[in-house]
This record gives sequence, C-alpha cells and structure tokens, in this order.
Amino acid sequence: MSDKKTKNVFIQGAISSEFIGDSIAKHQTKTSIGAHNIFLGQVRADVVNNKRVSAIEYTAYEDMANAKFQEIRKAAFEKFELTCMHIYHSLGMVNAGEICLFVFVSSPHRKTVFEALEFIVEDIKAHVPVFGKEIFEDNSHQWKVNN
Amino acid sequence: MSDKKTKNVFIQGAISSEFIGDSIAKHQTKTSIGAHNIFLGQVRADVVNNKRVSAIEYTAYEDMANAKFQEIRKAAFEKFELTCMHIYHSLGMVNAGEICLFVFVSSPHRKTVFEALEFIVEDIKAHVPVFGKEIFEDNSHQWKVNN
Amino acid sequence: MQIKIKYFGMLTEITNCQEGTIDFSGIYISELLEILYVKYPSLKNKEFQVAQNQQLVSGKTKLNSNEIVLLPPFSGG
Amino acid sequence: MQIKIKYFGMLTEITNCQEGTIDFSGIYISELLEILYVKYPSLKNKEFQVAQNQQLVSGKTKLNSNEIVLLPPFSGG
Repeated sequence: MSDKKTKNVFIQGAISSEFIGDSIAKHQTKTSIGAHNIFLGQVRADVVNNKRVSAIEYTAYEDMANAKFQEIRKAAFEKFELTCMHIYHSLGMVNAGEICLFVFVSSPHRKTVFEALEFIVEDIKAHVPVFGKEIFEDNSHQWKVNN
Repeated sequence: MSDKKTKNVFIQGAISSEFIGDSIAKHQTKTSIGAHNIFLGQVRADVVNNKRVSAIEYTAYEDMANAKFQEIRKAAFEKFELTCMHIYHSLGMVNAGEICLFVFVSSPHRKTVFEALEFIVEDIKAHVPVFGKEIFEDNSHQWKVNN
Repeated sequence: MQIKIKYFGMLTEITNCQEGTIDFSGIYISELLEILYVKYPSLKNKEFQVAQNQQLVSGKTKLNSNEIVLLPPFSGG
Repeated sequence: MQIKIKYFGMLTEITNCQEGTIDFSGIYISELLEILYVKYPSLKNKEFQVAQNQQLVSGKTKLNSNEIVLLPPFSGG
C-alpha cells in the first residue's frame, strides 16, 4: 500500500566474505566515520536428535519484508546519529558455516554504533517476515524458531 | 616480566578490508558459530581550528600493550561464552578513512557477541598503552585524546 | 468476492500450497479465518499472524484487500 | 644504580628523546619522579602514569626494576 520505493535487501544464497570486505572498502572515502559495527549471522550446524543441520533454506514475504527493513532503517536513522547503514539477508539455501545476515552501521562515534546495531538486529529478528527451514543431513527438516 | 607468550596484536599501517574479509572467511569451518560481531575503528578527518586531520601515527609501549591485549582476551573468554576472538591494532601511519582497530568476536548466540564486543573495545580504549598523534594536512599535529 | 490467500513457512505444509483463493462475503478477518479453519483444520493448532496490505492485523480488522497473507513465527537472521 | 627511563607519546616532546638513563639511589618511584621533574620541569604539568614491569604503579611503590616507563593518556583505537 506504500508508495515509497523500497530497496531490495535480499541476496540469493550465502553472503560472501568478499562482498563484506568490498562493502567495508567502500566506506574509506567517508572520512567523518570513526566507528563501524558489523553483525553477521552464520548458519549453525546444530544437532537435534542426533541429526545435524547442513543448511537453512530461507523464504520471505518479500514485499512486506523489504518494507519492514525500510521502516527499521528509518527508525534507526531517526534514533541514532548514523552516517550509514546497510542490511542484507539471504534467500534460498545457505549452508552451515555460511553467512545469512549482514548488518553494517557506521557513525563518527563508537557508542552510537554499539547501540544502533543491537537495536537493528533485534528489530529484524522480531519484525521481518523471513522463515528459516533447517535442513538436516538426511534431508529431513524442521522450522527454525528465533529466541 | 611475564613468562607468558603473548601474541603480537600490532599490524604496521592500516588494516585492509581484504584482511578483514579473509578473517571472516576463515570462520566458515567453525559451524558452532551463529553470530559474529566486528568493531572497526576508522581514522576520522576531524577539523580542528580549520585544519583537517590527514592521518594518525600510532605508537605503543608494545610489550605492555600485547600483555594487556592478552589480559583482555583472557577476561573476555572467562566472562562470555565466545567461540573465538581476534584483535588487531595498527602501528605507524594510518590515513583518514583507513582502519586502525579490528576487533572480531564469535559465539553460538547473538546476545553474547553484542555484550562481549563492547566490553572488549571499551577495555582496549581504557587500558592499552597506545598513543595516537593526529597529523594535520599542514604537517602540524596534536595528540589524540580518547573519550 | 474472490480473496487470494498466501501461506508462508511451515503453514505451506498444512495447506500443501503457497497460495489459494476463497470466495468470501463477510466483513472481518476473523470470519475469513473461520472459513480457512474449516478448509485446513490443523491450522487451528498453529501459531501465525495475518497480514493485510503488508501490515499485521487482528481478527477484528475489516477486510479491505483482495489479498491476505498468513505468516508463521518469523525466524530470519 | 642506573635506571633506564622510557617516554611515550606527547611526553617525548618534553624530553626530546624516547629514552634516557638516570643515576638513582632512592627507594620509591616518587623519588625517581622528583629527579625527573628537576631534569624536565614541564613534566609536572603533564598527565601521565608510571609503569614498572609492564604494570602501572603509584609513587608509593618501591622501585624494583632497572627500567621505568612514563605513559601519557592512552588513545588507541
């Protein structure tokens, strides 16, 4: 229902370490920044009833999710003195050990990035319609539950 | 005076985004990790009396600093359920926009990494004998003060 | 009126589909849910939220869209 | 006894060197500082801490090393 253009936060498959490194490099021209804080969610090979998680398959209600990410961005920029903020989330299969969530905030000062990053990550976990299906090595599955 | 072997935390010059990306990549085999949190300190081009900071030159009382970093590591591992922790600090010249501090913590759970990272960064700022000389564009300087 | 219903996550295992349509002549979301509970009885035992126009809504909300989305607990990140 | 004194950061601009030696026959760090204040009067106006064996010490500490380090406020990161 919103007319706002919303950026697509989703990436197909895992988020690579090169992508993260490149994203860091792009901030070297922004010389008012004194502190970056980065959160990375990585798929854990949890063992449940002797079966090991080999991957998580992510699906999302994409339109609503992108709108929610946009709302979270807006709220964070209003609440904290941030120079920039980037959010990326995987869709589809992400293997254990690979990265599925990348949240990156930058500010002149460190106190700001610590507060902002935790606020944003908790908001994403609670309010963005993304669904993780944990695939076990025997191809059975269970639906991930956040806590 | 201590017999403990202490790891050298110092890197000559800026910490590159490739180095950080590589460090992230190395954690993909550690599949008990669910959350990483990374702090990056970047040299700000602050303007003081119409002069702009072009670089910071870092010196340190290296033996004591490495021992302190080791103490901080030990305290953090005792206090938090961390899977791993890495700390790197620049020595020598780091230009505005470049990275001078890289602190990286990983854990099964996100709450742990948020708490641990802030604890470690504040401890470094307060207790490690590192000294920043802010070099202005006209080659004059002032000594950096943390707050 | 034909209403499109979308399902996500574990709910798709109850409905065996990602979307369907139902014929609806009521006013409130709760009435629409009653129809879905008849069609998919085990939906009653599942925790989910309802979205209309990309906003979460309660059963007391009036239907004002021809698309409704059923969302199980979020588990991103 | 010959004591090596190391200076860091802004203190090196007062001493014009990164290290020096002084001849010392006292017991306490505070006595050693008195000698340094005579040698470098403007050191008195500077904020600094003293380290012995890589530990911060107070003036009341006894000297038990032949190397003492003067550290201005830390500004890493």
